[in-house]
Amino acid sequence: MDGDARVIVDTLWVVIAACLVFFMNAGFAMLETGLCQAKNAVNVLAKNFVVFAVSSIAFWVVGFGLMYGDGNGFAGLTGWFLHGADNSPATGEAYTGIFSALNWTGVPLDAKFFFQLVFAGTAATIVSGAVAERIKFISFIVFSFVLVAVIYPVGGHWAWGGGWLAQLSTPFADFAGSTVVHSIGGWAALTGALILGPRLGKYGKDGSIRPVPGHNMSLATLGTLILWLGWFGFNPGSTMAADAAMITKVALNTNMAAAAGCLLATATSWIVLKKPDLSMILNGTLAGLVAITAGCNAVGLASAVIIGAVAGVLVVVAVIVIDQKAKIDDPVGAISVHLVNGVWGTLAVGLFASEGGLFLGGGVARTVSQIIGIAAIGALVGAVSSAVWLLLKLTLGIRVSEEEEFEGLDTGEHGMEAYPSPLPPPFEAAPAATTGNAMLEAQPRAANG
Amino acid sequence: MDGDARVIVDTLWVVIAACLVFFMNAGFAMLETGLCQAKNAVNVLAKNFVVFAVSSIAFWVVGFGLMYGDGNGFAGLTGWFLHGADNSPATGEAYTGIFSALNWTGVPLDAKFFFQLVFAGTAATIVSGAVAERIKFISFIVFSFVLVAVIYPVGGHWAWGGGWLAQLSTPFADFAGSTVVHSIGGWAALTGALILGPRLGKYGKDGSIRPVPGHNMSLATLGTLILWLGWFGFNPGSTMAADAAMITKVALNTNMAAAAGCLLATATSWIVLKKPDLSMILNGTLAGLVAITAGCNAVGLASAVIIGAVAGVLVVVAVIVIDQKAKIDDPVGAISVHLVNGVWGTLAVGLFASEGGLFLGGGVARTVSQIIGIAAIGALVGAVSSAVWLLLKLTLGIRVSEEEEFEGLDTGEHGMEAYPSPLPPPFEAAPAATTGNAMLEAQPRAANG
Amino acid sequence: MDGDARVIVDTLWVVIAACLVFFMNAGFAMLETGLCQAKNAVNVLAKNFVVFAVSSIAFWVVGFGLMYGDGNGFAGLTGWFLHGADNSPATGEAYTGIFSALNWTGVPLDAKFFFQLVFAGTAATIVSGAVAERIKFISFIVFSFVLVAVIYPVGGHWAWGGGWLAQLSTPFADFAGSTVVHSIGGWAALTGALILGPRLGKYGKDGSIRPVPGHNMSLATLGTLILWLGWFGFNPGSTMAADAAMITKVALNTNMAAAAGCLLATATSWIVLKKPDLSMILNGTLAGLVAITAGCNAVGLASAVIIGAVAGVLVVVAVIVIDQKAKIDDPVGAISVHLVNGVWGTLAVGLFASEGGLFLGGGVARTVSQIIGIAAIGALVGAVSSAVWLLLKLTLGIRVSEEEEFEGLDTGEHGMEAYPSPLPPPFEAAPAATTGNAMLEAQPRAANG
Amino acid sequence: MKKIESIIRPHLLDAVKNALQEIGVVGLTVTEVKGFGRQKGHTETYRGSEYKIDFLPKVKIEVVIPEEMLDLAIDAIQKTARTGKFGDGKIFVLPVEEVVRIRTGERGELAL
Amino acid sequence: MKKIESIIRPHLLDAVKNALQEIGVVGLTVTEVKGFGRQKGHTETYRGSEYKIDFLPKVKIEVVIPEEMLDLAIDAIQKTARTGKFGDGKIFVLPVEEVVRIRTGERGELAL
Amino acid sequence: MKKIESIIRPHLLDAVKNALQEIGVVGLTVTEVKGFGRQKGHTETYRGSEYKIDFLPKVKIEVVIPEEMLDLAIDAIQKTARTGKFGDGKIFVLPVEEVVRIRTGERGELAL
Ligand SMILES: Nc1ncnc2c1ncn2[C@@H]1O[C@H](COP(=O)(O)OP(=O)(O)O)[C@@H](O)[C@H]1O
Ligand SMILES: Nc1ncnc2c1ncn2[C@@H]1O[C@H](COP(=O)(O)OP(=O)(O)O)[C@@H](O)[C@H]1O
Ligand SMILES: Nc1ncnc2c1ncn2[C@@H]1O[C@H](COP(=O)(O)OP(=O)(O)O)[C@@H](O)[C@H]1O
Repeated sequence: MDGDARVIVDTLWVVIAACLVFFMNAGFAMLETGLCQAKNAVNVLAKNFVVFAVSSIAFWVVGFGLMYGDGNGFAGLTGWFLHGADNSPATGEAYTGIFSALNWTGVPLDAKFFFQLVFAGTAATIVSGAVAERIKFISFIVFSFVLVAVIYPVGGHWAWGGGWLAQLSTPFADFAGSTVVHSIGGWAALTGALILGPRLGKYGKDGSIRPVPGHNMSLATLGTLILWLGWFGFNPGSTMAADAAMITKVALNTNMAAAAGCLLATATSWIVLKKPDLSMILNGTLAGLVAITAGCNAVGLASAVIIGAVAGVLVVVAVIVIDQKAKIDDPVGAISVHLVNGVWGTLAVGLFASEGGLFLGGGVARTVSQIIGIAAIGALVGAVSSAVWLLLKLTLGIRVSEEEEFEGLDTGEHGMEAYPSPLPPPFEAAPAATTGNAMLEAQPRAANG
Repeated sequence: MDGDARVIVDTLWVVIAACLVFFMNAGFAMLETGLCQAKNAVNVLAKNFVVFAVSSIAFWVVGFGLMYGDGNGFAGLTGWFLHGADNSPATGEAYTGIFSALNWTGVPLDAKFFFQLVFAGTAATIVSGAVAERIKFISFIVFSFVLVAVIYPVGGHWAWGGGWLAQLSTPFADFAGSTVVHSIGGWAALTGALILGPRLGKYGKDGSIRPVPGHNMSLATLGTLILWLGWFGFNPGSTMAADAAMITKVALNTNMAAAAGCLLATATSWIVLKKPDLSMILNGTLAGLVAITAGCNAVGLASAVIIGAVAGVLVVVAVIVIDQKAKIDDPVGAISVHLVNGVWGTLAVGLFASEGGLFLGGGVARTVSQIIGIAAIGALVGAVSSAVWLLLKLTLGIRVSEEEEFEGLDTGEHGMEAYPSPLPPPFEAAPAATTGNAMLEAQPRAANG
Repeated sequence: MDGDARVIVDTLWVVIAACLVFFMNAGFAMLETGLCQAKNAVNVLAKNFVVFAVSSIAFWVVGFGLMYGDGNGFAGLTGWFLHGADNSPATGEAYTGIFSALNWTGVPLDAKFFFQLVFAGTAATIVSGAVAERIKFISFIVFSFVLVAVIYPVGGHWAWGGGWLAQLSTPFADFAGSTVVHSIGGWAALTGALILGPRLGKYGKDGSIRPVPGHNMSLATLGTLILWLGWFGFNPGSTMAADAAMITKVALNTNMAAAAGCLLATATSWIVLKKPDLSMILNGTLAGLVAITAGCNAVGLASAVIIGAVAGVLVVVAVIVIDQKAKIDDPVGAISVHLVNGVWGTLAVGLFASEGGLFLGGGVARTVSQIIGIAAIGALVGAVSSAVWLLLKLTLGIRVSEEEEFEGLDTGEHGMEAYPSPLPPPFEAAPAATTGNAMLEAQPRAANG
Repeated sequence: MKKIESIIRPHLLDAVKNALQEIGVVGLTVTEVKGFGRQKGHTETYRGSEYKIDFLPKVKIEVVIPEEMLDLAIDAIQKTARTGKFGDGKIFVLPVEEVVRIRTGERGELAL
Repeated sequence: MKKIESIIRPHLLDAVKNALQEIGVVGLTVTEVKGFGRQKGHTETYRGSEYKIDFLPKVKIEVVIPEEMLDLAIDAIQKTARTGKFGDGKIFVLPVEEVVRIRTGERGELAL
Repeated sequence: MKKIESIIRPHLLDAVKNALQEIGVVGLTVTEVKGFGRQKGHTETYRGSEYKIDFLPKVKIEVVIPEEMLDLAIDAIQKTARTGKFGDGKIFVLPVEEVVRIRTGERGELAL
């Protein structure tokens, strides 16, 4: 296959995969909306929708440069607004430009940016679920901007941008982002949930825990199926090259881990909670997907099934522990899905990698590197995002008023409802009085077909 | 185009097509949920969701081997857990391995498995709709496992796995699975609906027929549009090769049959039922899609339009006859869409095939082979799936209790509701008593942004 | 890359892009349904669904020939039913056939048709939103047929089919259809909305304006995300060739214009209307997408951001002016999104094109050509579609009866409801009388699992 | 005239309506309500937390009738709405002082 | 004090409310109900089976007023809720023995 | 027997129910209603047009009790449903002439 053709098929694949990942925005929006209350639906939808627009600008202006621009081990320092020397799709030695960390993929710079952008957007979206139903719209927008402009790119630089984690003797391995995308999103979600505090009424003074059922399980299920689909762009697309064997291996690992996560979460919730809770089934599938993300290129099929299965159990336990023991209020389980299983999946590369995995006789080196990466990025994101949340709290404020939370953020933040009651009518009905059908003559009619 | 490039583009196409077919899970989930009652929505969603996870495991462990592993004319007998010799993407003579029935497609084994898996999942999903609103969740899971592990693969082996139907002098022709996928699913659905019996209250003792309107036509319509989209993976993808001319021919035939099915079902329901019933319009489109599936590669564009048009009429008639004359209760019309039109579409290959079609002067040979295939697979699936349903009935039980059916399977099977009423609140509201806003002090707050 | 390979990758890309554009049908259906009232949901869904089937037939029978068949500067005059000489995928000089206007893309004729068909379908769908909640179903179907069979193809011929606009000394430039698709749809929508008149009760005799809130913002948001996704087929696919650099440039321009449109509409509605109205945010994103459509191949990234940003402001202003000053009742904002921003986007090519753009020092030639194109196509579509609407008004009638509009078109046009109340039950409950559970014995049961 | 307010099981509404129609009732009004009473609610779970649903779906039938129909109507409801299990509901009788038919202005029993 | 319960067409609610406000009513309560009566329902079809919708959407207005306002109120409702077609609805008048305003504990007419 | 109809804030329903249960009430019926009154509604906007939401979500509790329980019940409701702000709602007391328990046919106070 000649170089020209190579570029073309690689680019096609990267663009198509990016579209699938982009579509995950719809998945997150439907999942989160479905698992929240109707009175906050407009707000949840607006957050999930606007966040990708914010991410697009933030990543263009500064994020991409910080992450992939040439710089030092801690951050990229060039490439703002996607400007600077670059002769993509040239690769390897032939590449001359300022984004050398991405010189391994032979696609145009625009393709690299677009693909990385949809990943950055995913990290930001994860936060949304954990802080839902109480956060101020403006503060969420600002936090998302900072996350995608600074926090995510710096963490990403360490692991993917040629930073110090990539330079460890046994480099930190996170193929498609269990840590870089999901844990970063998850840590930011955790700090947000902690600093915001729980929704009013969620935890009683007497220690009681009150479930707040999501208002639409159909949307939540649709959302999860869209996310599952999107993951076929997320993981196999991270090859950023049309490598037939690797793409299909990754796709299959991804699918089987999701299936295992789904079934084990079904079984676990059936056993532990007595009935199979659909929201747990959905979370279990996502947990399997998050967990396989780091190692989908590096583990065998049976290992993928095991990683997914563990994730399915883990997520059910995590949801219960986080909600009932830690009393951290996370309406959609974002922390359990993305942080807990992001960590698990990253660790699992160390344990199950066909080459160098602890359980496959490869010694502890890989596992140690994985733990270093998990801890370093956790510390980074935990610290910086806490600081940002606290700063926002002191300035704009991060939480809506109690009354607004009570009435629903839809009226408070947006002055509208997601499902307005058709009754009473928003417009004055024309008086009928004596004529009997005056009501139907309310306005001049241009036509009466 | 050199071999390497060939493998790459073929694989890209197969993976992308598989993603489209995978997405049909969302289509089926939304369609079926929309056409069922709100009180059973969680259960319908859970069935549709979990079924693909179950299929993934069942097809991996045994189904794929039974279907495509080397064996005899009746079943494959190798390849469990996808293990065994295989040098894919080598094709034809160059192929050495245990999955010779798939040696015609030059993609990695993982790609073959993934693509075939999403087809197997489709067959299983079809059953879900016909048995909805009364089946026990556990029994549906077990039946789905057996269907994808055994029934579908054996039938599939006969037609697609080099089995006896493929070895007829005029081989049985079913390009993308009107019979192999849709009729197999349809027969299993029919036996399930018969053995389960109708929903309580569906047919009065006095012979009256009671419609049970679906609870959300928006979701049903969305689901059908997703299915239509998915079919562009289902049919054109069945080339399992990036054959430009064939892919586009198939895509166009598929689309025009769907359009014709849609319009004729619209017209038929308008004339017969006096008004254009949206659920019939949706079913008509799906009927056109199912019907063109077998012959989408083999018929001309005008024939595709005719096949779809007939399907559009047929499905309206079938729904009415099955519901009102046969009194078989099929909440979503799965039998009319997938079985009746699966049969029609398979037959239509014999009638309309550009080469050898009866109506195009090709004699009866093709038609005879088609009838043999339809009957053989019908007999196989009818018998085995009846046996499985009856066995389940005797052991786990297949039907929820009358009280549970009455109250809704969501509370009974899952202990939750799809659209919980926000009132009365699930949590005790704090007493307001004399303070006036004590209600807002229900719990300690970590933050007050 | 050899010719064979070229055809294959080009075709794959065109087919995949066409699938993305096809999926926009789901996006439009959900957006429009969500922004209309529940009592008209079945009708809105049916319109959006059937319109693509109608378009498929209309474009096959006559539209494609009129648009791309060889003819004169005003219309194609060959190629009905896709019949006639054609040696695609041969290109340029090598091409011999009757569709010479499409000889620049090296894909099979079926691929050309399929891709162009999904565009034609989009134009027709745009109309649906503006005439919603009062138009007769049959008349909408007939209008859609005429639009796709005649109006759209003739306008399209002028710009894309080698017609006189393409032959201007500085040819009219509309890469992916800001004018050809969106403005044509928008003009037809405007004439329809004007001739139909507003919904009953929308404008009071006293000059009051009554908002009619959409019934489901979740669906509207989902629809918009699907549309955003579809646009990655719409614009980058309009290369009709797997041109790596161009595809990714176009994709990125498209995304950034959407993001800018989203954010500016958010800000504008926040400032002007005091709170960020989600329906405006959605419209703003679509406005950005429509506006970048004409010039996505021709402008730089910063220009794309500016074009989108202007669109985001423009659409909010347009919605308010059209609703409150012009008193044209457009339930979903189709005119503001597709017509106003279709015009803006087309003009913007003249202003911002890297080569020849007025603001980039290229003089006025391009801008003049753009204005000519906008005006010519506006005049054509405005005149013809007005004539068709008026003719329909005189014959079939275009507006449902006042009573039907009042009760909802779902019962009137379709005899069904989108979300039927589960109470009172549609079927007679069996009398319970004295036995206590007779109600559960209403019908013979084939099985009792 | 008297007003009967009866709380019944939702799925028996049609039966009750038919029974009332048979004894000559030509109009009635129905409301979806939630009832709390001796009939036990059920427990739902969501993401690991249980909660009790105390309020069960019921239907309230309101029908205003001439006094002489009262016993017949009570009888009709009781026969058709009874399953014998907890939660069958109640019949309340309230006095009504006046009735007006909006369409015609008729008053009293004529207006029913 | 008297309680007026009036069943009306949903789209006339605002008109009725305004009319009541004009004669001095400051509070009322509204419920979505389904009505069965002389007004014929309509037939819907679903997948080939027809079924009758007997119960039509109506709105019930409940308003408690001092006795002396009764005639005015009946009048106001009747004027604004009337279209002259079957299904305009009813006005029922019931006796009320006591009223308490929860906020203040006021009783009787003061509490209205 | 008396019937109490009380309009309250939705989120206080459980508190009120518990208070009534404590004084011995074993059954009651709840309806979602919309209330218009002194409490001001809010303004919503949609695509640039503002509109007022006059009718606020409220809950109506209906409970029939023996006469001797009346004061206790009024008290219980008033204590638990009160926030002191406009919109806390009302308690109406109406006479009830008869009660029948459908399940058993019991009448009068026995049927409560
Ligand atoms: N005192 C009451 N006042 C108003 N409604 C009541 C009263 N008691 C019961 N109800 C209504 O009647 C329904 C049935 O009552 P319940 O005590 O469960 O069973 P049963 O009527 O068989 O004794 C309740 O759900 C409630 O709606
Ligand atoms: N006897 C009744 N008791 C309670 N509600 C009634 C009664 N009769 C009629 N209604 C209510 O009044 C509505 C209108 O009554 P209907 O008989 O249809 O028309 P009209 O009031 O014009 O005679 C009905 O839908 C029903 O809700
Ligand atoms: N005269 C009345 N008749 C019936 N319902 C009333 C009446 N006045 C008030 N209500 C109901 O009580 C609710 C509270 O009344 P409102 O005037 O807002 O506050 P408050 O009770 O504090 O004076 C209203 O929303 C309405 O549902």
